[in-house]
Amino acid sequence: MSIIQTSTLKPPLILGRKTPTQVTSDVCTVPEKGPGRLWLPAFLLALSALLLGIVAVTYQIKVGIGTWGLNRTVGWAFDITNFVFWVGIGHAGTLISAVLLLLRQKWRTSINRSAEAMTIFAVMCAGVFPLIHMGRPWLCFWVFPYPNTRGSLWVNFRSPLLWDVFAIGTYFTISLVFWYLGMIPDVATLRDRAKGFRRKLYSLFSLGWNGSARTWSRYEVTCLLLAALATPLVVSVHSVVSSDFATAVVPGWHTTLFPPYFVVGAVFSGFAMVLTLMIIARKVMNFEDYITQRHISAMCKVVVFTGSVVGGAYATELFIAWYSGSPYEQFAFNNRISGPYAWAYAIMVGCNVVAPQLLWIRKVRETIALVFIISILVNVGMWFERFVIIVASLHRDFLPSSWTSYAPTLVEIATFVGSFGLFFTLFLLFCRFLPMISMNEVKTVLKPHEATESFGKDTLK
Amino acid sequence: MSDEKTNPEAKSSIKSVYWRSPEEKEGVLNQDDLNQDIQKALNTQEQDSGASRRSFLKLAGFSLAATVAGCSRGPVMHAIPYLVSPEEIVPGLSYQIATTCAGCTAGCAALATCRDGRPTKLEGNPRQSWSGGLCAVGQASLLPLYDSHRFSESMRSKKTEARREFSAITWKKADEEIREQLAAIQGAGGNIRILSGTITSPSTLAAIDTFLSGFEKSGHVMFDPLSASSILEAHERTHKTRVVPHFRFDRAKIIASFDADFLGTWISPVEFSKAYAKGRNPDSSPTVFSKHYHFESRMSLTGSRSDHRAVVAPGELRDAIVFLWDVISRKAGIENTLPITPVSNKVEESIQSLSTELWKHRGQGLVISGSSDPTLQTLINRMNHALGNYGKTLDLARPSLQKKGNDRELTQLITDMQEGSIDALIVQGVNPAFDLPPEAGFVSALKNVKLVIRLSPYQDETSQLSDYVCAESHSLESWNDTEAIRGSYSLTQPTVPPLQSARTLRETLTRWQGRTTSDRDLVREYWRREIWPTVPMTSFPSFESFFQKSLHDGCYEHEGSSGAKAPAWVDSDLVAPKESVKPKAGELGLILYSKLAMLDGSHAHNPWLQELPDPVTKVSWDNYACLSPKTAKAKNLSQGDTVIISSAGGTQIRLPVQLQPGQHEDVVAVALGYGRSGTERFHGIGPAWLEAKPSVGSDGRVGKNASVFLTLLSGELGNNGVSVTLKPDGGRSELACSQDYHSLTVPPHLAPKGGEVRDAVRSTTLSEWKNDPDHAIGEHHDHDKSLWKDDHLHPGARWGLAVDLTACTGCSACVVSCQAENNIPVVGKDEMRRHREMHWMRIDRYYQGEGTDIETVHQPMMCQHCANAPCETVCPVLATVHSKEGLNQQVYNRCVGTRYCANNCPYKVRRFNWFDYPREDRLQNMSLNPDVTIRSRGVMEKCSLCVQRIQGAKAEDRRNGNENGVETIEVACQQSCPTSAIIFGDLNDPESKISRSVATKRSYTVLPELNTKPGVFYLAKVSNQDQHNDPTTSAHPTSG
Amino acid sequence: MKQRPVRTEVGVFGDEHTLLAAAKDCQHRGIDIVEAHSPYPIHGIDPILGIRSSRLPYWTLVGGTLGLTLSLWFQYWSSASDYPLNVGGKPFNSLPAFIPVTFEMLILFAGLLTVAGFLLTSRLFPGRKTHPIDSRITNDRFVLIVQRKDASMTQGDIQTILQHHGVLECWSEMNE
Amino acid sequence: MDRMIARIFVVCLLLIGVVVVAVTADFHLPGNHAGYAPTQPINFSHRLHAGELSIDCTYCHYGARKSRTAGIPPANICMNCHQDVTSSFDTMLSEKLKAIDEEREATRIISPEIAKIYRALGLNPEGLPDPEQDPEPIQWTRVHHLADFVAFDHSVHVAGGIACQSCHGPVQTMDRLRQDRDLNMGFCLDCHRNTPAIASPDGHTTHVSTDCAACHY
Repeated sequence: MSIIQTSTLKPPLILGRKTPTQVTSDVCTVPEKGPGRLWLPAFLLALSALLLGIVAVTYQIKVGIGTWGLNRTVGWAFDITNFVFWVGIGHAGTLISAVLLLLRQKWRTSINRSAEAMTIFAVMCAGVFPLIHMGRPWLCFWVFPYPNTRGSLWVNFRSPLLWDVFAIGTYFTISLVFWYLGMIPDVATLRDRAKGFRRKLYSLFSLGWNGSARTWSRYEVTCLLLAALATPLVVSVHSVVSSDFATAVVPGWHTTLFPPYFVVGAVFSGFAMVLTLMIIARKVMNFEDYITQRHISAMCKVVVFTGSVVGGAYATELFIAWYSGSPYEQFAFNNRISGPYAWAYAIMVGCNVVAPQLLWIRKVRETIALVFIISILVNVGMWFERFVIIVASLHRDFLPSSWTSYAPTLVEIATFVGSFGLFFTLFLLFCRFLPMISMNEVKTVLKPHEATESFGKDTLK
Repeated sequence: MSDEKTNPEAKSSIKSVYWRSPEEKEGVLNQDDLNQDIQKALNTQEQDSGASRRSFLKLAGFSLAATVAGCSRGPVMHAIPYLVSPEEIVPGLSYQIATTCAGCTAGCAALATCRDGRPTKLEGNPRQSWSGGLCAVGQASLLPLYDSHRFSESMRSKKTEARREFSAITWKKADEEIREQLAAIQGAGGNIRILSGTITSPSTLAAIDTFLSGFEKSGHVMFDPLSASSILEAHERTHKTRVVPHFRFDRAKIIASFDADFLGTWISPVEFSKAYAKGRNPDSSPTVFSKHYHFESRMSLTGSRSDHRAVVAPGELRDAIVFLWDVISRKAGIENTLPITPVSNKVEESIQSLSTELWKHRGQGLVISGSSDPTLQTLINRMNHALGNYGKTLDLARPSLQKKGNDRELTQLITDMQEGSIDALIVQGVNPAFDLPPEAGFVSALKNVKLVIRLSPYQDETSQLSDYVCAESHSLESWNDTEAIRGSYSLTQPTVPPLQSARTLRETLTRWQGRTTSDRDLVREYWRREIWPTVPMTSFPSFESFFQKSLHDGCYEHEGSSGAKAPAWVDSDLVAPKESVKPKAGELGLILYSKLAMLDGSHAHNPWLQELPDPVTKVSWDNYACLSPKTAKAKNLSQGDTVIISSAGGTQIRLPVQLQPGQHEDVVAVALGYGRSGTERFHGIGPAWLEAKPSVGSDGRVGKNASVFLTLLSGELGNNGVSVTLKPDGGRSELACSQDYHSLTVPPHLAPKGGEVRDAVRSTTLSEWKNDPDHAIGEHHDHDKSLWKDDHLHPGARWGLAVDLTACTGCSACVVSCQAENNIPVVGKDEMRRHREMHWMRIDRYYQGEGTDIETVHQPMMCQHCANAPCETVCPVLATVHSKEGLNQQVYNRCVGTRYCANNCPYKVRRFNWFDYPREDRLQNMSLNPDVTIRSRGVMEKCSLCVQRIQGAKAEDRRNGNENGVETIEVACQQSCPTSAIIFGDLNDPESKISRSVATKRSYTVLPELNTKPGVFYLAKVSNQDQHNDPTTSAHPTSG
Repeated sequence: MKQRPVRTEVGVFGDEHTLLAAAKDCQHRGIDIVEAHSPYPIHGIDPILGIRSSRLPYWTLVGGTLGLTLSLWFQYWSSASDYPLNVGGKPFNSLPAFIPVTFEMLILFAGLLTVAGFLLTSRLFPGRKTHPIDSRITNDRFVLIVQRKDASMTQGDIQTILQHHGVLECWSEMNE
Repeated sequence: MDRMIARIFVVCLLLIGVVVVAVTADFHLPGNHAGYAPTQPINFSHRLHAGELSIDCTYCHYGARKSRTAGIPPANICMNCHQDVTSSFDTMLSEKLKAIDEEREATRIISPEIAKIYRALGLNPEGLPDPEQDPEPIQWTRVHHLADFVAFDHSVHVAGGIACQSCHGPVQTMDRLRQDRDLNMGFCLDCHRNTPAIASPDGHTTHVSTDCAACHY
């Protein structure tokens, strides 16, 4: 991933000639003294969205899945669309912290913490959907293979949905551990600055971190190992998610292309989400010096690259459908493009393939507002990609007698809004109470010569 | 019981006791409280059902009453065994009682499967030679037995200024009062009439005669809302006998039907379907395969099944019949004096080809018509006579007694009533205030009748205008007999003690004569008096044994024609059929028809039938204005837009539009039997939630009453010929259509190059099939390639199903049968509209062709029980796996409801419980089959191949120590099928019927390219067409 | 294991370069480098402190192997041996279908065991007491702890060396 | 370090303790009703009838031979014996002896429990219908109950020669009926798995099914 050109004229990663002391005080201000004025209204907004979602989900669980707009033909729609959407969002976090760590991309340091937080919250949002989409969510524990009195009836390891359980479970666990591990030194910083109860609390979570060289040495090895594990994990997770569709017989789902297509799409949407969040966060949290234009540009490049790959995947899908000679496949894609859900397909292509192409232009990359709009568009487009894959494939499958259409109900829309509420509530709480920028890592890249040096060294290797 | 002390000894012997309620923990169950609880439970039941507590207890036998009192481990359950067990009932064991279906006047013999003293399923009785299977209406007629909206006892009304007020009175009181009033009429030499539908029960007819003979002036008028009066009238003219001939479709080689929907609603559909299928067997040698010409303006089920369908303009039907008569008379050398009106080219072609065929197969043809014009029917008789069909395909020696209605007498009765010369009117069965148009004047004439007595199970339009309303019992709780075909009797006996205090007409009339003979004795005495003497002496030693045998078998048929002679042809003058009304320019011809499930509307209270998608339109819970797509397009209307239909007389109704391919452009077709009072009960039948909509229309009823457009011209109840205008009113009323897309041809703009036709239904013509059976139905896929080695052996049986699409008429009897057998809930109109129907079985209906030249196929679709089931692989919790006997099992209690299986099912046959679906009427829970689990919310379900029947048969084998029972298993859909289109059996047994069916070259599986290896096979449809419609050039009538 | 109390010298630096220089100097002079504390990892200190290459990858290997074998065995055992069920006509031992879960379990076990290994070998756990050498260690201070090897060197000598490298503060401590 | 090890040790000990307590205490998973023995309206003793008197189970529970449900015997089955046997043998004997002594007809002594059957059937002590007394069904408390989604057929098992005790436990020793086994799916499967084929009385073997649809439909 040679996005960063080797140039000695690169601007420094962190602006404002920060010292470690300044970094500490900048980052710790928010957890210690509280956030800016915008935080509370934002939090209340997120919380009300979350409450709306909770009401919707409670109602749905009490009354039945029938409160969703699904029918005998379209058995999944908003639920699994949201699930895949959120899992995809999550992927950027892991990618930034793990893959870029392995690739020794130092620019990741100021965004990896929040990107990882985003991963965890996104996976939490994602995890809600497979749970509530069950007809009997109170029996969700049946998907785990535990010894039982039913003659020990286990689970079906052939079901991609079960693979999902393990993949998402592992992904969440490893991401959480990785995130927490990365935060231990910073929590220790907070601890050492705090008094009273807060100190006790931070003490508990900093596990007695003392910054000794031996610990740092093992810590770095652990991080590298985890990164090395998380990288194939992140690829496997979305591959497994894509297997939900790829292993099914539904035309439009049954595609070997899906695993790489989904992974790239996930990275694409994840980076777009990171961009959206960072652009807001740097403004709201006054982190312009830490999350700089250079970061945004770098991420824009990832977006335009992955967006183009996604575009390629769309084209490949069409080609294979035509080349396969299978009338069902051909119909499924014709129907996607010009059937009743053509509008969704148009949004998908417009937002995912066309809009990011603007990012080839440096001017666009450097206009924060434009980048922000494009990142939002990509998020919208990627949501619609999953919607198109799920609903536009399901609604017209093999037997024309079963063809139907789908429209969401209020409950579904509220649940969808609620998932954003959950995400932003958690994210805002994270911004408020935890160090949003990885202080210990940023401190290593403060000096401009170090940053460029290591870039040159690493990328040339 | 209440002062019971615990036995300390008993307690000490218990090692570890735990308790389910604090009372139990105390060691003393307060029996008083308990009794009260049960009492309460029973009282609730009593309120629901109106049945007395004692009768409930008797009925319940071994029932469970659960009392919940602060449970720690779930409710304490109580078991109440019989005090004295009846000898013939073993709790939990099912038994069958022979009875007769009372769903319509056809009178098919039926078997009621009962358990613990209550019937749970109705099935056809194979002992009756001419029937077999049971139609949708028959299957569903079980449910009203448990309808708590049925009348109990009687009511007296008090006329006030605005309306009548009803107050309940006991039978005793009602009998007293009515007897008194009748005596007064008798004394004054008053005029009394009984108005009823067709009564096929000889004992009831005898009771009516006896009753009426006590009056000086009296009469019994029968009329059928779905009238066949013109046929009776015509035969009175041509054969001097007022009967409907027994149509023998099985003997006919050429069937010409002029708008007679004989497979759907006409006279005796089950019988006709069975005979029709018998006459069309592509595997027979020599080939027995009739050719079916159908002339109609709308699209009927029968028309959709015909080999040659000609669409006639409204009013053209008469011209077509006259034209045919002209051609045939010429061939027969009879002089035709009737003027011929030219018909359209297409119709002319059809008539020419039909006449040639009819003439070629003289004596093997059958010409029928659904027309209400007696002169036209007379012409039909003339044709049949000229072709020598009488005595061959039309049996007058043993005619059908299934329709006896006389429209002329009805008109006369109304006139008499208007003149005030009728003193008392007893109305039973039919609902004339609803069935007859206002112009008939029945309602206004009723005011001039001093005493109106209504016998009915429900409050309806007529009972609301009556002085006394007496509860009429359901056929499953009463005695009756039936003579549907002359010489073919069947008996009805109670399968359950009366749930309501209701009586039959026979018993009621007898009571009013002052006699208290029980209903059973009335029937028995009639049989001893009238039928026993006709039974050959050698057959039975005594009447007792004869009656017992008939009761056991459910039916008794005279051997042969037993000397009955057919009435001879009586020559008469050729009368020109009256000119039919043709729609004025810019107007449409209105055709009123009846839907297969709703018939005349007498089943409007039955939610199963309301929810059954019409086999042609696939719409449930509504009637609608059927328009041809072309007309709709011209008027800029789409499906669900509401229009106001108004006639010149100012009558109008507002209905949603239904696009009906294959219908004539100048026609609007509307179903009768809707908008009946009482359907208000279905307002909230579906699940209640945020966006739920009621199952009834804005006026609170299901559909609109179209009988307002019926005509009673010159004494015949006419169902078409009214010219109407159609005006869109800008509104919309979403129809609950279970199928959105109606063709196997995918929309051309979405199809791969060259178009695409899916081959779910394979069809061929008879000639192709006979010439080249190997290729007639298309490519056969090779099933033997698999990446996996086959781990799974089927050492015992491997169950499968075969569906013969040649035999299937799409009548949907199987759908309701499956619903009754498998406790499938009713979900209501809104859920149906949202495509969340729960029927395990559906009938896919596809159109091919363009304009009015439409070919229709019906394909029953249910779980295919794939050996490589895509649904099984994806279930995370192993809730659906394969059995060793080849069943795709769905384990409800393991299902967590991910719906992944349904998504991955290529046949989309899985049904999800989106909500809890409680019954609108709690008492109807009594109809539940105790062998099948009630599925809870959030659980997937689907066709189980009636595994409960398989298991039941195996259990019986094991009890009896033999292995023959499993060979006689009939699954519910198979049992109900009048045409035996569904075959169930063991695929491992090469001798089984299914194995032999599957081995034929007509056999194929749906979507074989997916290698799902279904256990359900289809036998391709063979039609007797001259040429096959090329399906690649076809229209897309209503692409969703 | 009781240790004799040892006197150590603690020097607080402002950045890692000065600390590294001081440490190199001390090592050169035969002073034992006991430990260094820093807000972020100091590259180049490992050889001075004598930190050998980590054995944590072995934890990972063990975890991964365990995850792989256990999950693969369990899937085979539960699907083909303990309760074999015919699922969609697939063989009881549907090995290819077991791979995804096997892989996820491999990662999970490997990851958790790695982190467990790190926490155990570094003795990090909730409630562990930290020695308050300098509360700014986690902020912007770099602490070097050295120990005299031979008696010839005095406390003052060491402090001089440290001061030579720009130590901000230094003191002696008795360590148990 | 030592303290840490000590702590881990204590935690482990606690965990083991919880497990031990859970196992030894009468711990039931939800839905497991083993040991349930409610009081019944009549203190009927299976020990006496099935044990001491060796009455065949299916004499009273005749449904077990023919039907899916074994059924609770209707009161008229009780009356087959209790028409004459109205109280314990000793009581009847001593009354008879006393009657002989006192040279009178022996009176029918009906034990309080048996009197309940008479009352339920609406009979007077002479065993004749009592016009004063309406028959009143006996409301037994159900002991064994399988979930509604389990289709268990008694007749098949009885025909297969499975002893009632295999599932119901030593009923012939119980005064008050108690659910002996947990009757969960594992219990059923144990038998179904380990009994590959049962020889029917007429010689041919019957395969015991472990298909889901053998019980769930």
